[in-house]
Amino acid sequence: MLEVSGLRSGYGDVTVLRGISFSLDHEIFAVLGANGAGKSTLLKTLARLLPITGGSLTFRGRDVTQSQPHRLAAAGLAYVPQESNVFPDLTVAENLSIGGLIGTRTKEERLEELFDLFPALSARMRQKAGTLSGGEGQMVAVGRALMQDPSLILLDEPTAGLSPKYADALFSMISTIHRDKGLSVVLAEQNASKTLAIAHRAMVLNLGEVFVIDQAANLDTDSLREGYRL
Amino acid sequence: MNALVFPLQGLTIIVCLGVLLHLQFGRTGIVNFGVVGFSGLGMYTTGILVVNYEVPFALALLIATALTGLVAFLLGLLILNLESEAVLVATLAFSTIVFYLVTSESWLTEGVVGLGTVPRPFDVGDTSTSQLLFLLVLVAIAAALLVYAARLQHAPYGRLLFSIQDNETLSRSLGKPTFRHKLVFFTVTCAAMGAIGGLDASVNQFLVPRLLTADLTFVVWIALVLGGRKRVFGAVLGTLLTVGIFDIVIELYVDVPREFAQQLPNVQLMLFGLTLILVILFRPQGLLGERRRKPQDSPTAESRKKVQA
Amino acid sequence: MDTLIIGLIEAAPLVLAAIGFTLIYYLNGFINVAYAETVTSGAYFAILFNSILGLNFYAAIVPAALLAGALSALTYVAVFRPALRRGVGKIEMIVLSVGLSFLMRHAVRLFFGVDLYLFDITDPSYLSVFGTGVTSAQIWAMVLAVLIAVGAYLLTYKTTYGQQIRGLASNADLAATSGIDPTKTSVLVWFVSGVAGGLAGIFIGVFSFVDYTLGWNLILIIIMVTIIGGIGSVRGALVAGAATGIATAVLTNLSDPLYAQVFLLLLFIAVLRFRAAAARSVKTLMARS
Amino acid sequence: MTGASSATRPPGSPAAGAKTLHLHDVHKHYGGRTVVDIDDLVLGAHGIEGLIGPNGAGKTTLMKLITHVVSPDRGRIEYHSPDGTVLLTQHSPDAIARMGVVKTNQVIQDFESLTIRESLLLSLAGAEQEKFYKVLRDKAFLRRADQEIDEYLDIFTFQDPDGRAGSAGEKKLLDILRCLLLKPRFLLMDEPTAGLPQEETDKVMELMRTKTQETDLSILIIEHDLDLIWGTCEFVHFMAEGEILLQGTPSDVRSNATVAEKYLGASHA
Repeated sequence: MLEVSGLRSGYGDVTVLRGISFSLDHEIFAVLGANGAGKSTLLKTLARLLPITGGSLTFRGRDVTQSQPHRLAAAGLAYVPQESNVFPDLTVAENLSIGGLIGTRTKEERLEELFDLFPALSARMRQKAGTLSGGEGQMVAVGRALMQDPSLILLDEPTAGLSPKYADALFSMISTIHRDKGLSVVLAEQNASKTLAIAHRAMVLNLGEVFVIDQAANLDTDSLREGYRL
Repeated sequence: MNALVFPLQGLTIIVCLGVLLHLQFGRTGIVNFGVVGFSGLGMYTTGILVVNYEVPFALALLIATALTGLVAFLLGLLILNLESEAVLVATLAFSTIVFYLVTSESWLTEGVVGLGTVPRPFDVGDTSTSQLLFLLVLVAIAAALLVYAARLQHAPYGRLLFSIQDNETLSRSLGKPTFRHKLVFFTVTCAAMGAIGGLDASVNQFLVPRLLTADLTFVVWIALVLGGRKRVFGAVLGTLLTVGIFDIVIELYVDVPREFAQQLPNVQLMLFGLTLILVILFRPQGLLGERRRKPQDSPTAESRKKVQA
Repeated sequence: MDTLIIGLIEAAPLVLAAIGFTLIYYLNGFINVAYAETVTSGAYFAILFNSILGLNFYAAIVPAALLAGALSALTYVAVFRPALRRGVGKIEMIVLSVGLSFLMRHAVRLFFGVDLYLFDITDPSYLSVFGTGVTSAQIWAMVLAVLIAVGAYLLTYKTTYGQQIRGLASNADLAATSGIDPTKTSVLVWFVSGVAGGLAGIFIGVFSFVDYTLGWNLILIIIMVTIIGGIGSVRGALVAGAATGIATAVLTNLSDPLYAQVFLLLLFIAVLRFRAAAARSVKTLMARS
Repeated sequence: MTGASSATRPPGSPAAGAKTLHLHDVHKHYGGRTVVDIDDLVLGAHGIEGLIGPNGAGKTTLMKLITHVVSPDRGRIEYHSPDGTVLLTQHSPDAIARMGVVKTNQVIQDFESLTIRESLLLSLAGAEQEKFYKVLRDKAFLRRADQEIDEYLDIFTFQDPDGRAGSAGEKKLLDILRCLLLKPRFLLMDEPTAGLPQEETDKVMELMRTKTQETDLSILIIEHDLDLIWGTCEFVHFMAEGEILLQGTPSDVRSNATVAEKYLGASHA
């Protein structure tokens, strides 16, 4: 599904990622690491929002190293940034509608499926997304991405700042969409324990480099602590 | 020779305003889109005082300078801590107000009829000699402004101004009271624009509101941007290539067919616009480019280099 | 009462222009001074169809406005998009638009000269509204201004295009990763804003005359009105653009342009200072922990 | 408002010993989200202190509140130095810098028109030098300044000190040196080593240790490279969700279960 090889990227002349390689199948793939490890930078780069200064990126068999973000979206990659992940001035309905620009199925059909996942959203459709609480905002953000009918979804710390209740709901929702909709997921999280509980494999980043990639079950506390420099 | 003196006076005025704009925009990052407002205020104040109230020219010029400075101070106080777009719009609006003021308050300014005649600041008996001397005075003032701008390159104050332009927040975090510095510098440079305008009153002698349209502001801007806004001689080069070529070379030395001659000022402004587009797209730093870096002129830096060599 | 009605009528094109200008500022985030020439171009296109080709005035409006829209989109594709791609700064973008404005304005002058053109309206019927005489063209201007304002509102708030425009304006990165093609959407915005500007130019021309400084004389007011109106939301600009436009027109009629201008400048500074104080708390939002 | 020496100080008994920052009931929220919520916190009682915590803990905002780049919703931030006590929340960011409370930047900040040396000269020039009419060479100032600058240029390697800072590392280092030349008395460092080569990081930290030992400088460091925190700091504040949850020596904090829980999640504690 996604091939990443020797990826280098960063902001301006600051290199953050120094050669990241991994490949992704039909799975939930966790990206772990302390803050500053490069998780967000990696996801942003995968969504093609940051210039790639080295290495290559292949999505569904096509080289997309130089693709524009909206083309990648059309090819089936959805991205939920950590911050500013909704259009604040637009209503919830409009946010979801923008997600529905891609794909062939009707918006109504997709909305119905979405309401099954997030029943709470249907009551909020006319509200401006910027006025929602953290948890609801996060649902809209993920919902907008799901409306794209993607085959791969990149989630950047979706549970950051959420109460444990919302976070748990979100984690189980991620499992569900993977199982029922057949989506592949790249999930960047700082909170390792809950993430590893739902992920198949995980990668720990440390200061812009891969510290370890392994089956989620194989990552024990010691190796995590070492990876996080705790 | 005599035919050259008047256009050269005008050209020197543009150079002076260009250097002042370099100090404001190129060095400090203050986007003054109302150059003609400040020079125009100085021009008409000088003119009114000299013509209507028979104040001696030197005193009138002094009052005009102070008044322009005061107005700039008050305006700066209100706008200089707003973002640069707001400064741009407000200064442009200010210059429009000065234009309307001059047009509508005809009891004072004679409006569109025109105010005249502003005499030359001095008369040595012979008109053409006086004119030539006046040109030399203007050139000396332009030279003084250029020397000042050049000295700033290596003065702490010059570095401070650059720091405000580049990153005002960072400059503040290094303990620099940036707003106060901007306000003082804006006041001083605008007052100088007023003084230049006062001298320009004497160049034009007969003052009409048409002298105060925004076109003058943009001619100065085009000259500076074309030459290189961060470079001391940017305004000089830019003025020579724009106003110099059109108002002097073509006007005086090229035999333009009569039916085309009428269109010349129009074509000139059209080409100025085109130039501005091309410069911003292809050479935004201007013809002179980025500032070249000479080794720092400091005693120890030089001596250290010698030791190393 | 007279002045109010005249004010309302004169404000109509101003509001149209403010809407068009806002759309561009809202989307691309820079002050497009060359919008003045879009306004002017609408008037000249209409003159071309009306007095030169002899087309009925009301029939001339449509192609003229469309051409103004096309011209506006062309300036985006040929000048502004390349500049934005090169990462030209905010202030340099304005300087660039000033350059384009000079080029276009004086090109118009080269072709049409400094003559004043008048529209040829075959049956200018005079009506009386609350005792004030107005022409049918003026009524049409009002009606069209209202229609366009409503249309612009519907476009931005009730269509998927509008969602895309607002999405792109509020968060360009998120819009792109949601599959919105930034180029297509931008061209659409520039076209629509050009149509609005062109219509504004036509009606200003109807009320007085058309010459090459038509848009230029207005652009500063348009800029100030739109910024005062609250850039950042089309809705806000519609409402405040209308209100300020009317206020300015009334003021211009009551006193001379000098005081209207002074009033506008003071209002502009006051609003921006107030907003800057509010923005300081917004700016701190960016402060990441 | 001219230079650190004349910064306004309310009368008060000079506190004995080093400089500290006291935060009382400092609260900051954006929208509905609380970013910083501190009851009572003393910073700077030890030479080099660390401030750590997971993403979104409010660390940078805390530093920005101290330098008053961000205004708190409520609360008092006092700066105690041997010269007296100042309420920082009543002063502008530039005045606070002149008092000696200085912050380095997490995101690279630079003056693109200035060379490295000019940038450092900017730090050294005070209000006496920065007058618009002063354009003649001030040899005495330059000699003094160059000496000070050369001391640092001897330690750190820049490719061309008379050119602009090239790499991200050079800019980052320059940012730190600019702050040091202000002769700060309380230095806040926001991720000083991000983008800095290891070699230079070591030199910076070595210099910081020397400075805190030889002068009365206090330092607070935010750093994601926790190895550096454990190795350099004498005292560590652990922050999460806007609150200070733990304080203590590096080994105390490191072994505390709360820290691992906040970083890794409950079951990995």
